[in-house]
Amino acid sequence: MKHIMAKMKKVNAMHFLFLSGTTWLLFAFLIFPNINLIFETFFQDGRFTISAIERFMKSGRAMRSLKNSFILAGTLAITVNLLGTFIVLVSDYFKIKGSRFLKIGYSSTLVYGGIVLASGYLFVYGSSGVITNMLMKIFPAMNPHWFEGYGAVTFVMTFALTSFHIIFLSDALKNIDYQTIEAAKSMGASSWTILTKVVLPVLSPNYFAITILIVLTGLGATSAPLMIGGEHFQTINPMIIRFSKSIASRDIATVLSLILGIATIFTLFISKIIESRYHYMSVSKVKTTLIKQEIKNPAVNILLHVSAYTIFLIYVIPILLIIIYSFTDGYTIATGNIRISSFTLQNYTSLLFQPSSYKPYLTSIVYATLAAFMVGALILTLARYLRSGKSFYRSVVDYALMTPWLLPSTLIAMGLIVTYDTKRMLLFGKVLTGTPVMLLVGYIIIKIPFTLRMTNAALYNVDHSLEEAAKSMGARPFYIFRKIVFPVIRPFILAIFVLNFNALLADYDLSVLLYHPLYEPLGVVMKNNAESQINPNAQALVLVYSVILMLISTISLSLVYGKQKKVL
Amino acid sequence: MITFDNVEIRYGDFVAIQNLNLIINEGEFFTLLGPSGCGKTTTLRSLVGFIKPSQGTILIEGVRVNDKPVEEREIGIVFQSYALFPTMNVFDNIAFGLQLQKKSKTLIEQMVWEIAEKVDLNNEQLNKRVSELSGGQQQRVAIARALVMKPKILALDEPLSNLDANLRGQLRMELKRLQREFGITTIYVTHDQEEALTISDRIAVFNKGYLEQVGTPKEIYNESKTEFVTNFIGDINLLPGNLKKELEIDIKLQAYIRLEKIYLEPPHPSPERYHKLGVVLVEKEYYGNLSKYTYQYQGDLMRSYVIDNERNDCAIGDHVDIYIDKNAILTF
Amino acid sequence: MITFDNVEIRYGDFVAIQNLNLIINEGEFFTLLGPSGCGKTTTLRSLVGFIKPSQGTILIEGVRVNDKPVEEREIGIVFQSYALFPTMNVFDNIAFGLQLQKKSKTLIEQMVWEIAEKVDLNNEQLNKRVSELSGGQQQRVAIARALVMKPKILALDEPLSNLDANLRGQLRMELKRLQREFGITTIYVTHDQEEALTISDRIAVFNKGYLEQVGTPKEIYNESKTEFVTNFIGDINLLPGNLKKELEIDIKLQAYIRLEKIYLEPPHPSPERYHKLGVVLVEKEYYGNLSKYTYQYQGDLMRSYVIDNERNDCAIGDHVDIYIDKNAILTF
Amino acid sequence: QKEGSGELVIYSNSLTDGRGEWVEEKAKEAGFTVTAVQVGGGDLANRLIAEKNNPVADIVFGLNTMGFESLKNENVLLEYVPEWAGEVEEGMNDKDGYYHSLVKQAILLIYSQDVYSEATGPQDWTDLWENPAFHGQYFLFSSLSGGTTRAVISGILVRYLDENGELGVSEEGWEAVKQLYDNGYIAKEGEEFYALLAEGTTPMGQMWSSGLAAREEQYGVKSYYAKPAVGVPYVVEQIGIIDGSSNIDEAKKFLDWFGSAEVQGKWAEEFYSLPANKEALSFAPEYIRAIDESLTVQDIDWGFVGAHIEKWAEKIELEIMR
Ligand SMILES: Nc1ncnc2c1ncn2[C@@H]1O[C@H](COP(=O)(O)OP(=O)(O)OP(=O)(O)O)[C@@H](O)[C@H]1O
Ligand SMILES: Nc1ncnc2c1ncn2[C@@H]1O[C@H](COP(=O)(O)OP(=O)(O)OP(=O)(O)O)[C@@H](O)[C@H]1O
Ligand SMILES: [Fe+3]
Ligand SMILES: [Mg+2]
Ligand SMILES: [Mg+2]
Repeated sequence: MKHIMAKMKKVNAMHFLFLSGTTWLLFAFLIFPNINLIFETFFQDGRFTISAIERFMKSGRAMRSLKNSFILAGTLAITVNLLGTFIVLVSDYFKIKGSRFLKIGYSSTLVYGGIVLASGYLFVYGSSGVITNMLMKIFPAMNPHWFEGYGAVTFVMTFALTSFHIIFLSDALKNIDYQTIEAAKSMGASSWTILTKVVLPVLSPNYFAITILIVLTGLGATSAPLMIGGEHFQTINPMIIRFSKSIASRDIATVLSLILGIATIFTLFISKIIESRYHYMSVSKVKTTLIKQEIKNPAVNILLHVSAYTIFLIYVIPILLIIIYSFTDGYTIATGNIRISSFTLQNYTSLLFQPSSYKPYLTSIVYATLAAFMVGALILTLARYLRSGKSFYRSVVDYALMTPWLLPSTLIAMGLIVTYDTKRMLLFGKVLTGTPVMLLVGYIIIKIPFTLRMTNAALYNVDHSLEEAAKSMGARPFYIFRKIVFPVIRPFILAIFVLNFNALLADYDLSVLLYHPLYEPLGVVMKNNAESQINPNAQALVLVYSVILMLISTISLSLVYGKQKKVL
Repeated sequence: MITFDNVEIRYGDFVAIQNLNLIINEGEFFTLLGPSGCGKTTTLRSLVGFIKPSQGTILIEGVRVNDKPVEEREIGIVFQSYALFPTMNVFDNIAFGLQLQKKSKTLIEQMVWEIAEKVDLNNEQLNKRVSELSGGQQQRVAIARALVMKPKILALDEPLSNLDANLRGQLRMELKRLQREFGITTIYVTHDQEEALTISDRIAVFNKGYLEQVGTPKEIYNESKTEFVTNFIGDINLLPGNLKKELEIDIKLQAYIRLEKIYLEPPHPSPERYHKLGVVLVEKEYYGNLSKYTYQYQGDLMRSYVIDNERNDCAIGDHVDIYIDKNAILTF
Repeated sequence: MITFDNVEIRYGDFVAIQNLNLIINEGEFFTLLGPSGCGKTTTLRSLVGFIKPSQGTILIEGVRVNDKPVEEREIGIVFQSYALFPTMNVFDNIAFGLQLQKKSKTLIEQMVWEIAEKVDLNNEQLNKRVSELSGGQQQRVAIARALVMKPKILALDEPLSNLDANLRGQLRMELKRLQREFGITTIYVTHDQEEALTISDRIAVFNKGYLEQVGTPKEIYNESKTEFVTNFIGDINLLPGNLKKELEIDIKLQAYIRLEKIYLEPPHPSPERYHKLGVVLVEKEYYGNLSKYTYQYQGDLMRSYVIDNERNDCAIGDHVDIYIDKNAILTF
Repeated sequence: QKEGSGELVIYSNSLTDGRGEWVEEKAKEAGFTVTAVQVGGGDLANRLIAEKNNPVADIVFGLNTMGFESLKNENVLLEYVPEWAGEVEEGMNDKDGYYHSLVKQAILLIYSQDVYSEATGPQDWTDLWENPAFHGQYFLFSSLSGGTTRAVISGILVRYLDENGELGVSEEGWEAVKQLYDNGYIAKEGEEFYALLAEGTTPMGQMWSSGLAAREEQYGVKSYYAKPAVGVPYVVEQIGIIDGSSNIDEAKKFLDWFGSAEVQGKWAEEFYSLPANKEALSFAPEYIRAIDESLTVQDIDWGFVGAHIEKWAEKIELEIMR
């Protein structure tokens, strides 16, 4: 009897330790540093002020940009889901010739994004882009700046954001009980009915998670509107980033950022309500694996093939052009006139054969790997805890984990520096500012909300009864996790890891404030090179860096997914 | 009419069904019977169109259907693992096929209620999610979902395995009624020999991918063609060597007798047909309506069925006489 | 010893189990029986710890376990829906629990092979993925996975529902052997009355969330305490009004007699106990080892079991005499 | 970690293109141990301010006067007048001795020789909006985060200082800036001014003096620059010591060495810059000196500008730009 009591005590102690550990982590790294900053916004010189709100309300430009951000987010929630669903169905659900090849093209957005992606599309559709030049030959009266504004931004971002679908839906599809499809078929259901009534509803939790991420990314759109939006379609995030770097205007950045953050959390809240209504539990005994569906109607089949390959081209041409242009000089890149003489290896040689050039790569790879791994592990633990039941504390934790979405990364970095530049009890008297750990902490923090949402989506795919079975055999939570849960969610978790890794690899905004002088990360080096005052080939260097980053990302992806294939 | 002509079915390298030749008549209640893993489900799935035979032809009403898509075969199916739609409630699961046929809403409701009543699901349960049902309730939803469509051919894969005897009896009657009333050809998979014998017009017994015997229940039971079938259908005694000698049966043959062909009470009509044997009662197994008695005969065990035991007032350890029906001995 | 003390279990507003008081003794083979949806699985799951009772206490060996985590209860369980691990092959599924106990690799292999043989899974099947098994094979994996652990308490939820009679018999014996050899307390859920009667030390019959009766198989069968139990266990005749008058039974009572308590052959020991009735044979239902005869008596139907029918050479339409055991009439 | 170690950490936004390595190497030769850390313009000040309670850096250089003004206001800097302070041109060093000048840069309004002659091109920034022919023809950045842009704006706004005006600028001044933005071509991110200049899309725009030559060569285009009567704004890159440095003595020695005419001369020679140290001026490349000599310095109170530029930028970005 005694040892049972002891065991109980141990369990309780562990539980207590876990809870207090979580509370401490949340408070020390998410709430305390950030709340300070938010307070400062509204309490200047000890007095409550809404000057920031007034200043921003007065600005037509800011209001318009804010509105555009919401419009964009709303539009993308629809368009990205449509396109994303299409490419996933083409590559993993329907029998399409060459679907594996197509999928590689569709997955290209996993390895590049942001400015580079937008430039890629401009190489195709911009005023001196390939397509534009072709069209101009046919319609000389055409406006070369036709690819601009709301439509263009939506187009580019729609293609850019489908990576969520590639990651989540493809693997979630594999978790469908194939016999339900067979059942529907035997009742005479058409492919379309099966898709809409049987398959997609099962994926609804995944759709909710993806949609939140789309809305969030749409609200936070930066590069595409800046480069393609033109005068009439600017969004709010560039302004936030810009103002967060200015001492005098930081309060406005905070306010704007809070608006976006609250909108995001509101979306989350709404979707949680809807989600709970659509919540379902698997009832299949042992799932049988999905078999690719043939399309019976030849016309539809041809149409599907044609659109699949057209979309494939839209995906890959920008990336090809980026690779091509990375071998040309800055003049060619800026003007789009490729001549034989444009080509040069100098961009690569100057970057790759610099004596110290490998160190930033190493630094960033180490930081990104560590951070992606740690945030993944931390969030997995927390996400499992959050899903293990319902309680007030859990909701608090859930929403507290969202705080990094409330502030731009510059301000998060500032909050961290200011908080941990003195010895604080909260950190057991350690000073973080100026240490190499600081950047790691920062990386982990900014990746928390994203990782949590993605991980939650992944956990939907685990059948609860399997955990019960393992428990009944005496398996401890961690063992269950390792042996039962993780194998099911592994593809998702690895994908999240890679996405985080890739994003952190080239991070600039946070890195520049937090990095240790001796360990300069890649993003900072890239930006420095790109902002060279005297080297007019700086533009080319950006492309070269991007190509190298794509290469690293591709390698990390294929490492991760290559292993994957053998397991499943 | 359904014809399997020289059909072979494979999962990768594994041959699940070999050289299957089988004809199922229109309107027949046809049962596939066999031990677990023998290929019953596989046969059913090939008929419905979920797996393609690697060899041979499947014909429905004389038309080759090997390449005919599932949705055009119009076969209702109850899956062994139910395959219910997890995102729909019970009502919608059952109504799914009807909605596909664009039936009116009121008609659908009426049809669903009707069938739900037949499978003993009430209104409250119709509104639950399928994950909120008990195992047997889920199975009944699967049955209802297939029956409500009144298909020409009905394929049922162990549809009653999770239901109690009363409900099973009730649903068996319902299945028979449907089959008779609408001339539905029913292909029924079951692991339950008794059920197969009661309900079927004809039975096909499978073993390890091979078809062992096809026939009416009585043929299968009383005229088992192979040793496997003999053993598989109902309980049976393997005659011990001594007894074989006594009965002048070739010692090299395997000789069997069914439990119910051994009698405790002396037979009246034709005593010469019965062989009397002095044995010791060693065990009584209780089955409710009947008991299984085990006797010892010169070191070997023999068993028989006895209906209720109050009238047979012998106790364990008693020396009793049993009577073996010589005509009922099967040899292989 | 397992005690349910005034237990109530709810799913949201729905009360699945009401006011359950039940004691299961150590080493007992205890069966939960009842119609589909009556709460058998729910009771089992509350014992294992997957659901918490909304009221009352569950005790294992005198210790309240309501809040004890599942993994510490050391109860082996076979799920009605198997809950096999899809990412592992069959071997790993079975070995899962052993690996948890950090047994040596060779020992694990040996134990898995041993149990696999018992449930009739061969080496090839051990290396398959669970989705590549037939329904019955999957069920056997689920059984093997629980048995291999030799837990103190074993909870089995319709573990044999997809298996054929021979295999079922074989596994029942194995379960009994384990229970006896290791004193495993076995809680067994089944929908199969016959199985329950054969295998159990005691049976609890549930109906709509209520416990109707607990007792040994014989008590349950022969001394059914409620009308529900009477009807649920085995087939039964409701005595028609005319016959009740004839037998001088209060006409307001419901009177039942089991099918096997009606005899076709005249009884010898105590004739005064039997009531002779002239009836017409109207139907013979074939069950293999026995048949069910239906007779007409003054417009009402009565049924009885007859072992094998060659000796009872009456045909449908014949007038026959049947003998009713008056001592076996149950009234409510 | 470097408590009195003698190792210096230098933050600068001006260490690209080999400058960082150059500084480290030359300093080593002179007996210093130096880590040079490049941090982009806007972020450098932020980082320093954030770190001020526990500074990592000992020395900062490269930010212009506006930047150093805000560092000074945030109490980041330590007062120290280096030996060479007197050799710097009048009015560039901090009057209070917190920072001192290294390199100066003229901020030019340039226009393409393909489109304009010196006579037809703009003579001053004001021409851009006052002459309708120039409307839509000049290149502007969409953000006011860059030092060059800020210098241009300051150069315009200081002509309209008014104590009673909003943020110290008269109504008229704000109107002028509004005119500037209303009639210019506001660039999208990623657009290269020189590419547009070469194409003729926007043949006018801002440029800093030492960047001119390389770009003209790269894009094969020649341009003139305007020589306004009021002069052109000069941005001056400064140097200072961080308050709280644990190597103050070493830092002071470094400052004396780095700003000296000899080192600044070599720097100018190597990196085509215009030294603020008059005695080093002769080392600067010929063409830059020629530009410098042809221009007058616009009289700007950088202390005042430094105190207001953030607010000005905010107002322009929020209210004036469309
Ligand atoms: N998750 C749930 N939510 C709501 N009701 C439920 C849930 N699970 C079961 N029920 C209901 O509780 C009752 C008892 O269910 P339980 O699974 O215990 O039945 P059972 O006796 O095991 O039946 P079966 O023999 O069909 O498996 C059923 O009426 C069922 O509909
Ligand atoms: N997807 C598969 N891949 C490989 N082998 C399979 C697959 N499905 C079934 N099998 C094998 O084929 C054989 C026949 O399977 P089938 O499902 O037809 O059996 P069954 O007669 O329905 O058995 P049960 O009564 O247990 O359901 C089994 O040995 C099984 O292991
Ligand atoms: Fe103990
Ligand atoms: Mg099967
Ligand atoms: Mg159940």
